[in-house]
Amino acid sequence: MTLDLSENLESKTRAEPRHVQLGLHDDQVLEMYWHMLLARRIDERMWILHRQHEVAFHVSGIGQEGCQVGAAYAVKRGHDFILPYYRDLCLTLTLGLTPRAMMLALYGKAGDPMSGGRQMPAHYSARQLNIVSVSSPVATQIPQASGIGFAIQYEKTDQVVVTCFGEGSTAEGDFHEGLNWAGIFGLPVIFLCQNNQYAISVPIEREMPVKNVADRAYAYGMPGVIFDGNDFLESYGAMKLAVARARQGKGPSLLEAKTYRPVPHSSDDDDRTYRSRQEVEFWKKRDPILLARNYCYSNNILDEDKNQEFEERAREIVDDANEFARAAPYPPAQEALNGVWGPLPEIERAG
Amino acid sequence: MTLDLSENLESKTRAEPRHVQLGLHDDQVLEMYWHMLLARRIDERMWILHRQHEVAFHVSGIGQEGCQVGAAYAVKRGHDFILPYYRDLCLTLTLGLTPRAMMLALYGKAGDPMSGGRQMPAHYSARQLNIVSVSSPVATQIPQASGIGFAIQYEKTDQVVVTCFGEGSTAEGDFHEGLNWAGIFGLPVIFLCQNNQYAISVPIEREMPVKNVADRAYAYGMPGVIFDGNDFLESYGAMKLAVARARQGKGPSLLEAKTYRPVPHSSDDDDRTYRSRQEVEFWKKRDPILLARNYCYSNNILDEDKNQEFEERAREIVDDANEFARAAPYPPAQEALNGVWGPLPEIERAG
Amino acid sequence: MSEINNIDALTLTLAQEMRRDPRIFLAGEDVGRRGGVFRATKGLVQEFGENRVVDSPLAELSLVAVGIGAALYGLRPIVEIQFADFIAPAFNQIVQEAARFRYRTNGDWICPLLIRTPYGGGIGGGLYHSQSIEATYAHIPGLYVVAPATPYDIVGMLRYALRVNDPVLFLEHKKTYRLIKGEVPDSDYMIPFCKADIKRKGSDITVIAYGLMLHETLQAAQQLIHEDIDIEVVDPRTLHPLDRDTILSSVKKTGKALIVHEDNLTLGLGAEISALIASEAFEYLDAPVMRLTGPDVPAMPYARTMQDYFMPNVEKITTAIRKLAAY
Amino acid sequence: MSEINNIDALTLTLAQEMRRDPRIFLAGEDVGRRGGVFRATKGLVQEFGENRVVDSPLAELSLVAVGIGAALYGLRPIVEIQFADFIAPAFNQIVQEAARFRYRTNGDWICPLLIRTPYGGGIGGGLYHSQSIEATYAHIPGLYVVAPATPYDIVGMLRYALRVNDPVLFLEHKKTYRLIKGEVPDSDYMIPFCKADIKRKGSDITVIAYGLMLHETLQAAQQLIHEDIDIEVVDPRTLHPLDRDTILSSVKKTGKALIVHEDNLTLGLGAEISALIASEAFEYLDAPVMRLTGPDVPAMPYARTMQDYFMPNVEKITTAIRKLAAY
Ligand SMILES: Cc1ncc(C[n+]2csc(CCOP(=O)(O)OP(=O)(O)O)c2C)c(N)n1
Ligand SMILES: Cc1ncc(C[n+]2csc(CCOP(=O)(O)OP(=O)(O)O)c2C)c(N)n1
Ligand SMILES: [Mg+2]
Ligand SMILES: [Mg+2]
Repeated sequence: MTLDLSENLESKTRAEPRHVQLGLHDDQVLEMYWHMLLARRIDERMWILHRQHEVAFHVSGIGQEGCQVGAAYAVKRGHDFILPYYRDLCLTLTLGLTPRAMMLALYGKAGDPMSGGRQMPAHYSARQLNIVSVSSPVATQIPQASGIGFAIQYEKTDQVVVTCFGEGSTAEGDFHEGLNWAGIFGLPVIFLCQNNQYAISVPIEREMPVKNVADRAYAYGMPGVIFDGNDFLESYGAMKLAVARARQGKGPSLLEAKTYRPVPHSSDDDDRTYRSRQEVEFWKKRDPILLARNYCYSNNILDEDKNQEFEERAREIVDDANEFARAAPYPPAQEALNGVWGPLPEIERAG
Repeated sequence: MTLDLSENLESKTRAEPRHVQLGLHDDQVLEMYWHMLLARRIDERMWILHRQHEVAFHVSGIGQEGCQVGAAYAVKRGHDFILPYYRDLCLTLTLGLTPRAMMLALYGKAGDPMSGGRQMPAHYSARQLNIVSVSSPVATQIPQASGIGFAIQYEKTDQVVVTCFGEGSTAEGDFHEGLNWAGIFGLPVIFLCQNNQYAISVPIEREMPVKNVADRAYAYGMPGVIFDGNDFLESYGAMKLAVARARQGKGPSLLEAKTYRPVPHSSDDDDRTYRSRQEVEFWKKRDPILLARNYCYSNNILDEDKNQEFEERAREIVDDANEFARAAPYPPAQEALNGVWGPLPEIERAG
Repeated sequence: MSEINNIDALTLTLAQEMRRDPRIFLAGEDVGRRGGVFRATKGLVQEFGENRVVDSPLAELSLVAVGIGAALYGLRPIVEIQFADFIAPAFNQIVQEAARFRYRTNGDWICPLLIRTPYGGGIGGGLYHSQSIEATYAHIPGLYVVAPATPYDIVGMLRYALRVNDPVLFLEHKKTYRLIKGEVPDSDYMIPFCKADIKRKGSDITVIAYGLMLHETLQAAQQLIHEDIDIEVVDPRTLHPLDRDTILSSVKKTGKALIVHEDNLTLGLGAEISALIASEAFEYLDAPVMRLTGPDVPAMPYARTMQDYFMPNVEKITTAIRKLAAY
Repeated sequence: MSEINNIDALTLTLAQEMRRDPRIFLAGEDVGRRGGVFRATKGLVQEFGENRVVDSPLAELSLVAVGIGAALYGLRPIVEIQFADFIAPAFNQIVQEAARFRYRTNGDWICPLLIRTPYGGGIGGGLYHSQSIEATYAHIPGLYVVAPATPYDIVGMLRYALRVNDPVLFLEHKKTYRLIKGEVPDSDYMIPFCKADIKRKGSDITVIAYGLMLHETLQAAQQLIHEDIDIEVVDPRTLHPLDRDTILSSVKKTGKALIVHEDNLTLGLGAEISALIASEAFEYLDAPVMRLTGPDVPAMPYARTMQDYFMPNVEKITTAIRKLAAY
């Protein structure tokens, strides 16, 4: 039923470190760790800013950096298309969205390149990076991803599309219809479900009658792949295979990253109403950044000094981004009226 | 993946005729045949009336009577709920809709008990029979069926729900969401797909990337059952098991009747634009009524005289219904304004 | 008599009604243990159990469709759409199905489904957590759209809605949830649909407003006393079908009308009210009917500056009224 | 110059445009071998192949979403919704997505998606094959809604639509497909959006009508010549955003206005036009703005008697005009 591509990784010699088996150099691994760390520090600062009443809202990607950095490294930046969702801070950061941009969006300030202060924070977008604008209604991006896949097939380029969504969102009709199109037409789309086990307060048993989202791949004639989304290398490996498959014209895949959201759904949520602290603590021990750091330590890719250096660099970047955004003005009020329509084409009168 | 419940039927001794194995008496089988025949003759007359410009539109159930009569005999009439679709002439006739009612609806005449002449023909409905009103947008009835299943579970009765739809309609989000609810809550719903291999002109390969609709049952945690929808007994057997399952609180099933539509999609269609005559002829040899008649002949349930008698009775009924409907007046024009809202509750002023 | 806020009015009445009628159940995303993201269903799962307070999967189309099915069966479902913005996936089921069962069966099948949803802006919700959706649904015959704005009206209209035998879209302005407080009598009173309420009597100008804008308008009226402008404030409460008589008599009396809403101008509810007045009270009008609404942009921006620019408020209302008074 | 009917105008222009721009493709239910259930895409799959004339699965939500995705990528998708009634499952994708990409990204992403669909009644389609959907979508900023009613306008506006960089809902009145014929020049002319057309000059009363009702109105105007009533007929053509100037100047000239549409009265397009006139041409009005529309019932019944009762037509239009003339 579900084809666990990560098995393929095991077939190589066990002697080599996992990242070498995956074709990754040490410095790439280090870079991946760096992006995860930076994403985490930005995200944590956003929580703090919310608690300090500096900003009105935050929705977080904490805990899901593993699969996100894996996905980011598996695609060609600016070439492939990404339709992210609101937790994809680490994914979009790794793909080139800047911390300053993210902070501007957090504050809703002028110059926010994602929406010009129109959308709530975490509605990632950057056309020059082929990152398609996130909207709040969940799952709408899924069939849109199939549309981009359709266009790629139409134009016969070697691009692929990755779209992300939570497991709760797979209950929407958009999920079914989007995967159905991709399956029928064999489109180059990777559907990456970040299964963090809750849709706000609703646990997976109430979201679907199957154990795994990937169990549904069969219904769409595509492979379903389950992997540990908190393990950045396993995530990278699974994504790499799916991307290759799509790029070779072999069609779509449904990927399921098993992960967890150790923080509340958003700054408006109180997760103590629906889950135990033990459960949360259990998962904090499986924190993707912790796992990545340990991997780097034990493979001599990182040492404590270097890590300290990273932490300091991250702090500087976050400070800079925050100060930059804080100092930025709000958009002029009348900007609200702009950009509803594009200019209409001019025509020379004829006929 | 798909659990073929019809296998169970084979476990009984082969010596007995199939209907006896299924627990059906001879006269029940005869009655089933009669309903199929009558449905067919009504349907054929409707095509003729359209060709004669007596009526403006017809959409047909021809070719699908096998699974429909099977379904009708598997449920408790007036007790269980049915959410049919526009091809369910035989199903709803067998459950108690009268030929006169159907002809009134065909003409759009006053007294049409399904809609008072408001809906197009074949939009079956009868509250006293628990037959829920068909609408034209496809697939909307599927999640509604789950709602009725939910109500049954809520009220703890032993009712079940059957809803019918074409295989093309399973591409709509409604299908996914409806089955998802039924699966999560274990609702007493039978989803009966009448797979006639086309959605108007679009063949199944363009509707879904899997061979069988039932292949999708696994994604909703329910059994998927494939059977020959042109074989009325096999259809009955499959339905009977699924109904029993639902009635015992064991949850929903997705049933797939493999069948064919040997006539155009509707009186507006020209099916020669999209399929060969050979294909149609092939299927006409597998006509469910032909198969049922032969079964009855070879099991001495019916002979040619009796069949002739049935044919005559059918002709009389169809003539009567047609003349009745033809003679009926159109609804008064201003009736168009009635029945938008129910009376508002009266209240005694207080507070 | 006790003073409560809008959200308490909801929660208390939901509980009371569920005690009264065992056919009533509640379904929606996070309505159970979480008690709803706005806490409107707080405590209900504890009192009524998971069977009657149902956490639904994240799927509005089927949430509404399941409500429809249950209503056809004879239950009294209440479904909560978490934000009005997210009702859009259920549009087909609401418009083509819920609102048409009675008509399409000539009264044989009925669909008493109640859909509750928080709508409206001013809370930093940006494009997708601030929308006003009333006009889209007020266009649909067979569907009641109500928007009670005070605890008193919420309690009375919610009780009534649960006795109406047609589908109802029950709109709750989310900014008023905790902002607006009011007296609610202990009796089991009800407020019928299709009855507007004159929230303030006045003689110079009729202002028609509902939801949060009703409260902004009442404040504006208070301020304008000092300028000797006496405003009559009509709260339609039921937005569809409108109480034409109350609106028209007020305008016939004052001769001037202003309609205020957050939704964008074009084909917002103000279009219908304005057309109604222009057609039925033409000879009484001393000035053109005026609309003060959100601008024609796709929805309300997030940044404070732009949000404030979008929203009508006391100041903009007083300015508009002054203009109308001077006409 | 040649005389063709509305459906030929569509088919010919689709083919012509697809030859011009390889980024244009067509997708929809039965648009391929079947050539569309109304035959609007007849012959296109033969000329352009299955890649560019795509039979879609039966799923409007994703049909539109796939169009959105392709438009974001830079193609020029045309999606056909088989009947306007069946656009409802795609409501969320159209309103919340297609119409908001430009605004929500401050112009970074654009969505030039063209959605074609047959709408309107009078053809025995009953509740679900006769609907007028323009008002629901004309409420949505960021979405063009056009309804050209003659071969000339269809050709010119379809060409233009395929050069506009925003989503367009292109409405085709299905009863006019074969009924309405007209001259179409051989040149590559275009008709811009947001320009109404005065289809008949007159001095006594302005009638605003589009689609099938335009033609009924033109006939009514012809009849009324004999009663010395001289009608000006304004065809908005673009229903959203409206060409306010043309409408207002006509009404300012005539002093009386009637709006005719099939869609139901409440919050139909007539509400906005009426509100616009009542607000901007108030001082020029010699009579209340009048609306002649379908009644407020969930949709058009099937039975001929009731369908005819529902539909405005020449007779009802002349009656309304006489009433307005006598005011
Ligand atoms: C259509 C729609 N309905 C409801 C919501 C409100 N909402 C926002 S996130 C969310 C839960 C999403 O769960 P999941 O898809 O698992 O993603 P996660 O947040 O867990 O990453 C809900 C119900 C929404 N944004 N869109
Ligand atoms: C939502 C919606 N879209 C399109 C249509 C037009 N339409 C009517 S029947 C049909 C094909 C249905 O195919 P299928 O579900 O396989 O049922 P069948 O007619 O083959 O029995 C289509 C496209 C519709 N009725 N509803
Ligand atoms: Mg989740
Ligand atoms: Mg079919």
